[in-house]
Amino acid sequence: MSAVATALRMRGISKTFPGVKALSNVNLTVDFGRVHAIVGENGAGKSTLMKVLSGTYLPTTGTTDIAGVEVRMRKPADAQRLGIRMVHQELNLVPDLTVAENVYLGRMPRKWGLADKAKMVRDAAAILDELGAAIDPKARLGDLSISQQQLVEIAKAYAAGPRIIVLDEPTSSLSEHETAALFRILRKMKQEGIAIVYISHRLKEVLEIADDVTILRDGSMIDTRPADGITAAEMIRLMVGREVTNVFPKTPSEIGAPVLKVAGLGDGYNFRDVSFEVRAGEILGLTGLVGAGRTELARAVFGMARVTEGRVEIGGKPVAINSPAAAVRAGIAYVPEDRKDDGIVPSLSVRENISLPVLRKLSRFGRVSMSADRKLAESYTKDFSIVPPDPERRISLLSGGNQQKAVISKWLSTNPSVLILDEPTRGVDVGAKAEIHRIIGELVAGGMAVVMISSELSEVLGVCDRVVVMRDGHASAPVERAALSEARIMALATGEEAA
Amino acid sequence: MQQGTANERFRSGGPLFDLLSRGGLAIAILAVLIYGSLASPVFFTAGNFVNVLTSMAIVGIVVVGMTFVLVVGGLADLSVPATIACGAILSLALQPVIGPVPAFAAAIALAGFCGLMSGLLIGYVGINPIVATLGVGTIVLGIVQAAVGGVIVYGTNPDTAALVKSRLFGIPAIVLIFMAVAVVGHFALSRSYWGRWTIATGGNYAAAEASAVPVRAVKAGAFVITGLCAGLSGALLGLTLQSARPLVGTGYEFSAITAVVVGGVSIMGGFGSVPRAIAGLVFVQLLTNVMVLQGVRTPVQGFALGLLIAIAVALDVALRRRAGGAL
Amino acid sequence: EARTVCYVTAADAHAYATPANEALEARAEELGIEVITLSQNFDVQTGTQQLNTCIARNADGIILWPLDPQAYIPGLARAQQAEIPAILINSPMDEQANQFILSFTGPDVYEQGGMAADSLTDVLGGEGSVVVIAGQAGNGTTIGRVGGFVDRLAEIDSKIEVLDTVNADFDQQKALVVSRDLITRFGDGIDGVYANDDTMARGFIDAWKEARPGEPMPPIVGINGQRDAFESIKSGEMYSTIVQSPVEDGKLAIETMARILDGQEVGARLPIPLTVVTKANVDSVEPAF
Amino acid sequence: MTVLVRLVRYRVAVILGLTLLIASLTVSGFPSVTTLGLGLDRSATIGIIAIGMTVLLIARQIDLSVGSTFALAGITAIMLQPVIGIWPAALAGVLAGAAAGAFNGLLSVVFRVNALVATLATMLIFRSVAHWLTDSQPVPGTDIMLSLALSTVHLEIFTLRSALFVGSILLLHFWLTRTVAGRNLFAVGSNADAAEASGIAPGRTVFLAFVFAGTLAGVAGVLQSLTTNTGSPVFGAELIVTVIAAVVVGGTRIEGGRGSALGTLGGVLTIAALTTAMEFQSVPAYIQQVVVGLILILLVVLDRTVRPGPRTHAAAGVPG
Ligand SMILES: Nc1ncnc2c1ncn2[C@@H]1O[C@H](COP(=O)(O)OP(=O)(O)OP(=O)(O)O)[C@@H](O)[C@H]1O
Ligand SMILES: Nc1ncnc2c1ncn2[C@@H]1O[C@H](COP(=O)(O)OP(=O)(O)OP(=O)(O)O)[C@@H](O)[C@H]1O
Ligand SMILES: OC1[C@H](O)CO[C@@H](O)[C@@H]1O
Ligand SMILES: [Mg+2]
Ligand SMILES: [Mg+2]
Repeated sequence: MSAVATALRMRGISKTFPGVKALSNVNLTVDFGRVHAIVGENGAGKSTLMKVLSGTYLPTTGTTDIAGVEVRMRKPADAQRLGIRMVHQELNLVPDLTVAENVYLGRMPRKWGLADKAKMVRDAAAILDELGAAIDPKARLGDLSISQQQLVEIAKAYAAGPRIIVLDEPTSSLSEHETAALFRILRKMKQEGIAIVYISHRLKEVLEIADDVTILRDGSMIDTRPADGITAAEMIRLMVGREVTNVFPKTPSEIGAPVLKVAGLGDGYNFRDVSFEVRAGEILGLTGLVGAGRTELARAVFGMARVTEGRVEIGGKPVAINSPAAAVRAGIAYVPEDRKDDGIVPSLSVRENISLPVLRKLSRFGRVSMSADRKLAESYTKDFSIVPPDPERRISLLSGGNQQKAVISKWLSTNPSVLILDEPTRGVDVGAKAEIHRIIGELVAGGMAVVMISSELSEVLGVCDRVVVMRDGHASAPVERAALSEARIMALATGEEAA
Repeated sequence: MQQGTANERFRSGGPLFDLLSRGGLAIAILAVLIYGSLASPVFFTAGNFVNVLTSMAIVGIVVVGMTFVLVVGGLADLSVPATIACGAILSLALQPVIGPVPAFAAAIALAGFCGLMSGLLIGYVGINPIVATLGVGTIVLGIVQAAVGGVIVYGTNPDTAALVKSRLFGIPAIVLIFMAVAVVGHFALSRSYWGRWTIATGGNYAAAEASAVPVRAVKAGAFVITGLCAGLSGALLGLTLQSARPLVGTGYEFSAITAVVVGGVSIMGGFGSVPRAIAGLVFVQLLTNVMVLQGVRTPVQGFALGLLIAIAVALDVALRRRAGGAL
Repeated sequence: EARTVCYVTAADAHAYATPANEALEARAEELGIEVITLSQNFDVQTGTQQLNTCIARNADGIILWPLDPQAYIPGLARAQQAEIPAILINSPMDEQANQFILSFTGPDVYEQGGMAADSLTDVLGGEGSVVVIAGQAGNGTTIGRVGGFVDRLAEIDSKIEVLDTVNADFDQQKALVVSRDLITRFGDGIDGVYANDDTMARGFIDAWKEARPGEPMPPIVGINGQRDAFESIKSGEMYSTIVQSPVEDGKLAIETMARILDGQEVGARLPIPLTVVTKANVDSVEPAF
Repeated sequence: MTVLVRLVRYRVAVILGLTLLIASLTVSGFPSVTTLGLGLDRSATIGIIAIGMTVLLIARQIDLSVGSTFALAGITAIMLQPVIGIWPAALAGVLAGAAAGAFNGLLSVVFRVNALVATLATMLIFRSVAHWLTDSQPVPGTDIMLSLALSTVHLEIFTLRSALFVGSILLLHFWLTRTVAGRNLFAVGSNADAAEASGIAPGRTVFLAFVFAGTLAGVAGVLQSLTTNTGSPVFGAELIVTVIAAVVVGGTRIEGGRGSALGTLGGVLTIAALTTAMEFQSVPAYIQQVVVGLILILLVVLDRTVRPGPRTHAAAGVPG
């Protein structure tokens, strides 16, 4: 590529939803052959801006130029015709079609007027290979794990040969290994002159891949800077409008007796013979590569999936857990990985979401006590500074990070002795992340046993007392904090070091 | 962290919609009342309102159950005609065998059992409600018919008919029963934990499940409730008519769904209340009454009713979208 | 070897049809004929398909209870091609059907309409406003009973005025619903009622008692001669009915078919007897069922 | 396991085979060309409507109004006969079906009314129009000879409409599995948002699916009216349950995204075979209902509980 040309220029973009001004007067310029990162807290408006760019939303005001020409996009197809491809934050695939059909969705190759299945399968296989993803192009998409689906989503955008590609938190469910593969592809795309917009909360990744960084805060554009010469601390300051000192504060706490013990647990498919124990006041990390089986394990412990072998003990006594209700009775709580699907009931208010698992306790003769219900919600909205601090607001109108805080509140209301958090800070901004870490710290200080599933190594290293690494459904022996290092975890996760 | 400036970004969205959608129906009912009073001297008379209430009662009881089904995300219970027939046929057929009161109770219980069958298939096996209730309805109706030899069943105890047709303070007993069912249904849905579970399960099944809500039971429960309601309706219908044939319940499922939907209860689940559904029913019934009084032909009545459903729901959807966030 | 007759009946659960079916089957057994009974449940399309089954089954004869004056003609033609003799029971079809059937057994429904008109004229003294509760729309019986009624009134230049004619499908519950509407609309304006059968008359009686408890009932004329109609006539709730025995109806049809199977000639139109019953003769006549 | 899985995958064929086998063994006179031909003819009406319904269910829509559309189209085709002649009138009937479908499509796509509710409403509306047009009386056609001609059996097996049914369903099979539009239909039914984000227009697809379903209900209605020489406002009132049962027995899911034409063919034939066999034995209608209901539930439960491959949390969830 010779001279740098402007791929995209958005000017004065505002977008109002009923009740929310998501964007106000945002400007964004992206050049061909460069990676432009957008960072900002949860709810800052990043996804909304990208949905304007991809034709999902019409902006309330503002204009968009593509390669120097002003365009008006009313639907995604318009944007695609202009060479804009988007990898959405929420997965956007068709579960009932095959992987190959998903990759070519909307532009299937034809032969004699018919869909050319053979070609699709061949080409999809090549692209998935290039991404380093071992996924069968003929598999039904709905049968894949979330992370595999994420890879398909990326393959789909790439396969379209876009001029501008937008990735909205593409790595949130990818392992570091897969992230590295993705970055290789991004660099190759850069070389090909593609303009890349990259959204992530992982500032380390931003610094690694981005050429330029735009910071959004509360729907407004704060600044655009070259990535060279900006530090993570600087970005954070611009994002939140103040200094945030320690991202991963490790609160010291007293470690007590074992609370949860898992012995030889297996479901016959996703995980086998898993054993570990968590003690009061301890944060046990559970990490590994994509599809290692952590989520399935957690769901099984919480009674949402069946096990075929092994047992679970609480406080030394074996317990039979065959439903989430039984798990709650046994003192286990589980903050699920997929907030949108498993975490919140969007049509209910924050209050109604928080009290859901304890409704029966708040009831007499079947009737829910409204005062007890309100009190519960108010205390958590305050303690966790949920924004806006209105328990009666529909939870779907909150930003991701605030929803996550509400979900954690919900589980604390059950007074658990063991709290399992599955990727609790995935897709959560630094400010909210620090706050979630602070909350977890306080909980263990109070004697709770916490299992934290996380794919982010720095987070695992930062907050966990011990770490169990899973690989292919098998769990390693716990690694003590003192013996933890990024290299050690990767070795266990990839099988270079035997568990 | 985000304060001051941030809060200005958030205004209320929900209540606006709520006001409009609730107010809309109230205004519509008022309009029918005013038009009816002007158009027909008979309309605004106690006698006419008692008539409207009487013809509302039987379907009204089903409406209460159907509200639970829609709210829990169960789409619709199409086994209602069968469960009504079950209630009507058995409450009469069992009279000579076990006496009128036990027959009444047994008929309702069996209809509830039929609801349980649908509920188990829908809640525990995960069958689509349309298919499950169609299938179970067909089977149950066939079995009940086979049990009585496939013919019409006649009443053997006229006293029971007199009881059902009796009045208290001028209000027919059947209407009082309907009102009682409605009040219980309302409190169960809006104030009890079971009701909140029902709304949560309809709002997001997976999240409710992950929140230790016994989603399967809650989903099944909505169909048991509807089965019991339809059984009660059927038993009352049987006693009123003193005869029951297999098709006595035909059409009630659609009337009930119509009322619930016109009341603004979303067929997608997670939202709705009994008073809303009943308001929908009142509106439909008053409108029909006015049309009857005006001598509007039956086909035109059906036409108007169909159009009304479509318009009511389209308006509701439009309002909801304006109020922000698809529910 | 037993002869097999395919009987496509209107319904299996109906006040009139059930005893007719039972009588037909019982008589068939006496005659040594095997009957395959198929119920249309008052759905014409089901009936047209069932004719196909009868033909495929290669029955020796077909007895059809038509619910529509035309729709069965191709089926009947196909039966004729397959050399299966067919007759109609209870309800008439259009003339075009005649070439495909050997006989039609059943009441003269047109005459019944006329008898009902006479009866109502008697009780009303020749004038007043009446409502007609008719059977299934388009059904031959309904057409005959309404047509006969209207024609007779016109014939005698009657001052009886028909306020409205509504269909209630020979069904008690539907009759209850439409009667509620009629009573709401016309109230005291209803001087008399003509119901196409006693089942529907019962529906009107229930609706009247519900809406106007204690008030005198307008005179009602029905058809069928059911036992409960006899009771109502005695108690003054109904004015008259016309006895048309489902037992005779069923018996006549199978007997006619038996004669056809034996190779005998049969009449193209075989009516069953009709008797008007009022308070005057209610004690001396047997109810039809 | 694998044997079971295979049995479940081809459950329609298995049930159909079993039905035919048992019927042939126990019902004398059942296995004959005449039975086959008449069985096919009886399945044609349900079958032609089921073709449209298959497409709609795959697109995650439903049409409860097909019975009313069926009547309306038939009435149009009969009432216009004296005015414009038999064949133009027949065409007008089919167009009336298409128009009814377009109206449904309009309600659900433009006004966003849920299909179940929208078509519940139009079921009432179209039925009312049918009653209004005919004053609730069946209308006879002008040419009874045509009816007789249309119901002739050719090659000892096919009537016009059964041939049309079998031909169309094979075309549908080809269209669903091979064409891009067919695959896009699955995409729209499985995840409309994703389809839209990929440049497929779900609104247009759904609208056309409704028009298609309406047109086919119209074709079935016109054929029915021509073969019976009658346009009746009460025709088709009981159709919908059988149509949905046939399509679902054939393995198409009401939840959208899954379904097949051959499955529907199997479902339609299974129900026709069962009904015919039981009618041969003079089994009362209410017992027939029980049998069909049980088979419907059995097949759907099998489909739910026995699935090929492992359970994953992406796929094992009970849908809401
Ligand atoms: N469809 C919508 N209706 C109403 N409000 C919305 C809608 N979409 C987004 N919002 C609101 O707009 C604001 C910006 O949201 P957006 O999703 O763009 O944030 P984000 O920067 O992508 O956050 P995150 O990092 O959590 O993904 C938030 O307050 C959000 O609640
Ligand atoms: N061979 C395989 N074929 C298809 N899917 C597989 C295979 N192996 C594992 N999986 C998927 O891996 C998942 C099991 O891992 P789980 O989702 O519990 O992983 P995880 O460690 O939580 O990772 P993540 O949540 O990041 O996907 C299953 O959902 C399954 O779909
Ligand atoms: O009178 C009756 C009966 O009540 C209904 O069906 C008709 O055809 C009969 O002749
Ligand atoms: Mg976002
Ligand atoms: Mg996971």
